[in-house]
Amino acid sequence: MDLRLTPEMEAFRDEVRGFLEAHRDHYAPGAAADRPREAALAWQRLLIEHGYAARTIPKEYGGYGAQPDILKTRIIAEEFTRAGAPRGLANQGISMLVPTLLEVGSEEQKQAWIGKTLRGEVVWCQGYSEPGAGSDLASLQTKAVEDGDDFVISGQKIWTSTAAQADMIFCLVRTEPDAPKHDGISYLLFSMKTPGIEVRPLKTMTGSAEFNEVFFTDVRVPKSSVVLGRGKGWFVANATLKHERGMLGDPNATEARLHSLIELMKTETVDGRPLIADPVFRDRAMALQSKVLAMKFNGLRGLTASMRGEPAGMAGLVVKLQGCELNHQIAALAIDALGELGVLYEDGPHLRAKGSWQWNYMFDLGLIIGGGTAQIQKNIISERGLGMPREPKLAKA
Amino acid sequence: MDLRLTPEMEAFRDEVRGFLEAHRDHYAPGAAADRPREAALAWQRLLIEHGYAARTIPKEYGGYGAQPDILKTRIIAEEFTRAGAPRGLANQGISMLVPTLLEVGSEEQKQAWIGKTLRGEVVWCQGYSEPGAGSDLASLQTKAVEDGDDFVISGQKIWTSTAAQADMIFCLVRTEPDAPKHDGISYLLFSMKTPGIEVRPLKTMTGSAEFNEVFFTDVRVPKSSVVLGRGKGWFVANATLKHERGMLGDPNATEARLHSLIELMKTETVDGRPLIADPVFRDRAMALQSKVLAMKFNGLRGLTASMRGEPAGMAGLVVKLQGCELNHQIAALAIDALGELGVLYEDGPHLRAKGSWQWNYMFDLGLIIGGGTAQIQKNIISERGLGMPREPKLAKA
Amino acid sequence: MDFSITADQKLMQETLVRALGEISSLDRVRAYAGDRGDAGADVWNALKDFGLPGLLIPEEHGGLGLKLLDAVLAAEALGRAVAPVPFLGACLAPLALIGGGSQDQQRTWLPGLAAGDIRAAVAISEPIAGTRDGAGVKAEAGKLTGKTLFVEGGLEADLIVVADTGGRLHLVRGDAAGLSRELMVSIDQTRRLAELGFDGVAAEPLSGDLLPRLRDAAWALLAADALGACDVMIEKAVAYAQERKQFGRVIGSFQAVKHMCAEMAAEVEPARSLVWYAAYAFDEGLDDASLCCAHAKAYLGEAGRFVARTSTEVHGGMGITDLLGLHFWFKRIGLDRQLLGGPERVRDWAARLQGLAA
Amino acid sequence: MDFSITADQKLMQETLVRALGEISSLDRVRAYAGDRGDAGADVWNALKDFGLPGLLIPEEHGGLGLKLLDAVLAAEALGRAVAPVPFLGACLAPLALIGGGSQDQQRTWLPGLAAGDIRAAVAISEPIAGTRDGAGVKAEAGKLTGKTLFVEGGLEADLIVVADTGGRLHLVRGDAAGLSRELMVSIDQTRRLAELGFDGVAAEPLSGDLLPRLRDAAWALLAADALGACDVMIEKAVAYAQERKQFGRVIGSFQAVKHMCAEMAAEVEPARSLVWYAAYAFDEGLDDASLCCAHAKAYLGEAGRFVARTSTEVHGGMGITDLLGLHFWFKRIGLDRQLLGGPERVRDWAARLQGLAA
Repeated sequence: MDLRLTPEMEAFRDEVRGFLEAHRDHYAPGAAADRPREAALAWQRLLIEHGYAARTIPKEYGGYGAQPDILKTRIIAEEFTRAGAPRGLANQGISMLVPTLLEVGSEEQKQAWIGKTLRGEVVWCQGYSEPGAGSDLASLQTKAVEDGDDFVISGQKIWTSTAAQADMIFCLVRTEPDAPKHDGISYLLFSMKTPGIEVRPLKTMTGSAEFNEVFFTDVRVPKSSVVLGRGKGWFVANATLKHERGMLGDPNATEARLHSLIELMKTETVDGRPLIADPVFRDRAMALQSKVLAMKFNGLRGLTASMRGEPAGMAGLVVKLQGCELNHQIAALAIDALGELGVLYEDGPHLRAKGSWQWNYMFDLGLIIGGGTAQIQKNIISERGLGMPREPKLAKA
Repeated sequence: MDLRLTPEMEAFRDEVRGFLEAHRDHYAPGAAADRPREAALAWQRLLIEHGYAARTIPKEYGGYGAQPDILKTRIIAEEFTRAGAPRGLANQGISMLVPTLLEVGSEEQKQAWIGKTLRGEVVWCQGYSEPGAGSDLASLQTKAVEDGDDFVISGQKIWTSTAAQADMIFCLVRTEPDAPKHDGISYLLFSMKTPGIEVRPLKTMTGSAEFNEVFFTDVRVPKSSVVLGRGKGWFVANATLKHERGMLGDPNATEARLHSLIELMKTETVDGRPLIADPVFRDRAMALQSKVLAMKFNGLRGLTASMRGEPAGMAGLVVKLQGCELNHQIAALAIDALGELGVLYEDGPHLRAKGSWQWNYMFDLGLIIGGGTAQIQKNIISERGLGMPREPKLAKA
Repeated sequence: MDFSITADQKLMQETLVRALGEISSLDRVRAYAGDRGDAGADVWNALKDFGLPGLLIPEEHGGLGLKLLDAVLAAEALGRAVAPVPFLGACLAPLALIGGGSQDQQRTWLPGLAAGDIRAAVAISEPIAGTRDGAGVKAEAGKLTGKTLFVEGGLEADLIVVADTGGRLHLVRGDAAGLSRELMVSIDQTRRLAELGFDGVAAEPLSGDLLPRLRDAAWALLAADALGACDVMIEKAVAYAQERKQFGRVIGSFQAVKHMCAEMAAEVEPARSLVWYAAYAFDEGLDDASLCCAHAKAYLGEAGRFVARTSTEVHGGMGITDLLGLHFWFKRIGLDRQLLGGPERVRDWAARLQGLAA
Repeated sequence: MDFSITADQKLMQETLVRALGEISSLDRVRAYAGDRGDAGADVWNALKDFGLPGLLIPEEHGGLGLKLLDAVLAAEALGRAVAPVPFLGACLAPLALIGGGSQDQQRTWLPGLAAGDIRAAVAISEPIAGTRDGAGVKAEAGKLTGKTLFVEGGLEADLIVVADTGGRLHLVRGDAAGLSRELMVSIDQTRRLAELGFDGVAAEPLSGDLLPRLRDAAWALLAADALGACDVMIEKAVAYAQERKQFGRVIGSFQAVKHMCAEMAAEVEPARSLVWYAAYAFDEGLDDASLCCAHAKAYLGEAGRFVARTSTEVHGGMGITDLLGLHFWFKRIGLDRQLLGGPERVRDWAARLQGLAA
């Protein structure tokens, strides 16, 4: 146990800090859900050039080409947060497709897509879930029928964020309807401009459409769009999902939220008394702080394991379940402590933090459900983490 | 909705009150786990004579022979509680065997056992659960092999309270090993003095032996011990279990416990300040009060349904789950509010309420588990109450 | 001893529930939610036929002369239907007038209220749920000054019962000079809240210490509204779980899903009796009326949050979409929880009532 | 940056766990629990070989010169084994002597403590967990008067570090005139608590404001003890669920049972890192050391209760019997929760530390 940094790492921290100070004028956020604007693209290029984005992606594919160094990655993250500097582009193309192509893409696919995706020139969306295939993703029904050199795709996807802005989609389709369900799926890359694709915004309880439904009617794409090979889609997708799971439950973000909550409780009053002076709410805030700290150090422990190439084990398996729940609980306490003010939303002079506590309360519930419901997470923890039996097969009805 | 009593019922209340005042010298408690002493037997006889015990049991079997009247039953209960008068004998013979015999016993069995049991002259224990048959009671393995006019019993029972004091046992055994598991069970009545029975006290986490294990080695009992008929034991037992479920989760007892908790919090101090002055503990006490009141009125609603011969429905199904949990939570708060004093147990000058809060905390956990675990209760609520599917049958491994 | 609602009450509630299925269909609720200009007049008018506006108003003034228990049963039905109807004012303003109004005031207002032609609101947030953002209304020489927040139905009310900072009640006409109203947008799009500003507004005082009674009734009504909404969320979860298939079986056959449903039912069922009793005790003037109204509010606040969340989880991704509209119930319950005091504040008050807190 | 325990630390802990399997077998624990005359001398003596008594004592005084992180790892092992060993005094008395003892005092006591020939206890309940039953010790002119409660290992201690009501520390010899000791029977039969009475007992003061440091260390150690006990309760639940059959299948194949196990693991796993960090921060004198020691104690108090209950439930009826002995862990966790402050009190202190409470 030694949380101090080596002189080399301290030097690296200074370097990052220096860069951020020198380039303050170039800061340009690229919101996840939109097409990035030119300033954001320029900032992204600058970050790649200095190794603060696409750091470990090989140079030949448009990355910076550094060796993986989780500690440096973390220092970069910390310094960007500290400076309030935008982290460069974060979208599903960069977080999910790029690692997948690096792992299982053909050389041609890597050349074609990785660089452009990293630089934000191509924006992707993800076509996985379907109305009938959520927790049971492998039962997906969108079919791709062979026709000459093409597949002809029909079906529907759901929970597709960025679909309206995306140039391209990475999409799971059923190419072999007669194969066992996990073996009949292929992973395709194709343009969202292809005729026959319709995108409908999917409004959620927050009132905004964070997702879309995507409908395919006889969408024709060349067979060369397949990644890895026909029937290999389930394998490819699992490589990708692995990368997604890591994105949920960032303890630093949770810590920042708790900090905001405590600030809120210090500044807001009821009957002239600060909310934090209420012992019941204060006790809840402190109980949440216990959990936030535990998750933070659990993250550092996982980081150390990753640095050594060791599996994170149980410490990793619990992150999604506990992290999402914690965020939800922080928002719940903010709402409760605000009392009647806590129900306000959307607009109005009495609204606090632009209604973000209620927004988070609802959106975080979506995260508890999405990307593997809490029930699926508990299955995973008990089966993979504790070695308990899988759900037994049922007798035929 | 009208909670007032009719003049007739008010008169009945006066009658009960009058009896209790007149007979204060005869009060004699009969602890559930022991053989009742002579004074307790006398008090029991007096109660039966006046219809305050065995009230609705027909006169011919030694009861008082009144028509069922749930409101009168309740008035009796309230007045006895109010006067601090012992309720007469309460044991598994009276609460479980007697109703069972009334429902399915032969005339001979009724004559032989009901009166003596009611008067406390015969004490019974229950032989249902086995080490391998808990939630899945129907898988019980204690076998009774036919031999001439007798059954010869071998096997083991567990969770048998009063076994050491009991004269008799009502016991489930497997008489037809080849029948489907629910159809091979018989319900026998036999003497605990029969050769081959060994009783071993079963100590629990509370430190006392509230239960026993009972071992049978070639125990020979006459075939005439069977109630209702061979292979009918599962049916008979379910009639009995129904009576047991009603015993758990008495809202009046829970209300009394909450009252004790609040008294405790008013009188005990830390740093010279009463525990109730701590807003965090106080809030927990009030949250428990919400639940206690809800369970109390839920009980009245169930009572009204019973008075009308209507099923209690969901209001009845939730009583065991919620009631046991509530008792456990009340004990937990008492322990927490007492702080370090809350961990004391058994003896010593600083011990509060003879350690009963810790005792209840543990014993109530046993009740959450016993008589259908919380998981089994949730199965029942979802299946019988909400009409959800039963646990599906598994494919053969 | 009869702890149940009468056949008449049951029939009234069932009829109302059935009618609200039409009057306040999900489509109608959606339209109301999406259009701030939509005052829901059709819904209100339809409810006039049921006598809902005059439920608590004596027959001599044109009402039904019923009791809080009946109002609570109606509130349950409105919660079930997430009906775009402010109901607190319709119940509480008559209580205030009957309890503290002069014969003149009663004659002036009650018949119109009973007919539903006059709409009422009550502005009692600050003395009950606490003062925030400098709110509070001062009364001096028959004039009100200040502001009050979170007034359900305050935008359209023709008559407003206002509590001043001392807890005394005043009648204010909706068209009074110096009165301003502003929408306060909340998560619950089915009931609109308002901020009311008073710039020397003429007001008539009501006599007596009526605020506690209004508070008790309001808490019971909000609890009942949440109870109705919870029932629907449980029913919808059970129905969805029996219809939605994953892994080749309905998700309702998974023990985790069954237990989530069982836990919701187990939490909510006892609350029904508590809400009924609270209203009954209020009607009969029993000693524990205030305490039980408080506990009903607090209990449903907590159980409501649990049910709203758990039912959404049972629905999986569909639960958070607007397609299914489940969120209307989720948010209705969310407002019921906070309005006129969240569970913690209400429990603190329950403790005070019993002399357990200073 | 290395957030992990070293290979040496891991080995030490594993070796200790393995050894405790023998030294503190369930049979041995049972025997200790059943006999108040059994002082567990054999267990203590066996632990001397591991240097456990001198873990925190500098090598110059015959100890191992290790840190709180090492002590915390040992405490985890002791909790796993529900070992009948009072360990708080063995860690805290050296900390007090090193931090506030004169050279003379250190030379007098540390070597014997390091060798395990002198047993120590700390009496710090009142200033940390609050005064109950009129307890509290006054210091005047080098003499102590009063009583102090809940002293782990207080019955057999040769040396007692006593906090007076002002929070200053004093050394008292076990054979001092006027000192009386009384067993306080708790649910946890594996660690005995004592009430100590002082009737003008001679005492040597220690210098400095050491109580906060003792409190931090004690909270981390109690958290670690509970962590070890929780781990065992989870392991036992998982093992039992895979072995116990009902309805023709192992109960661990029922989703409800799997999820109970998953929830236990999910609650406890992050706590491991928190406990490690708290001890590390204590050792390094980091700013958040006190806060993290408090949170470790509070977290394990809550998670411990959940695990103790849930593991027992997974075991069904067997869980509450003495046959299996699961209750030794249940009760160990119960005492860890309350000793030197329950979660609420500790969190209140955490709030004060951050200026969030007066």
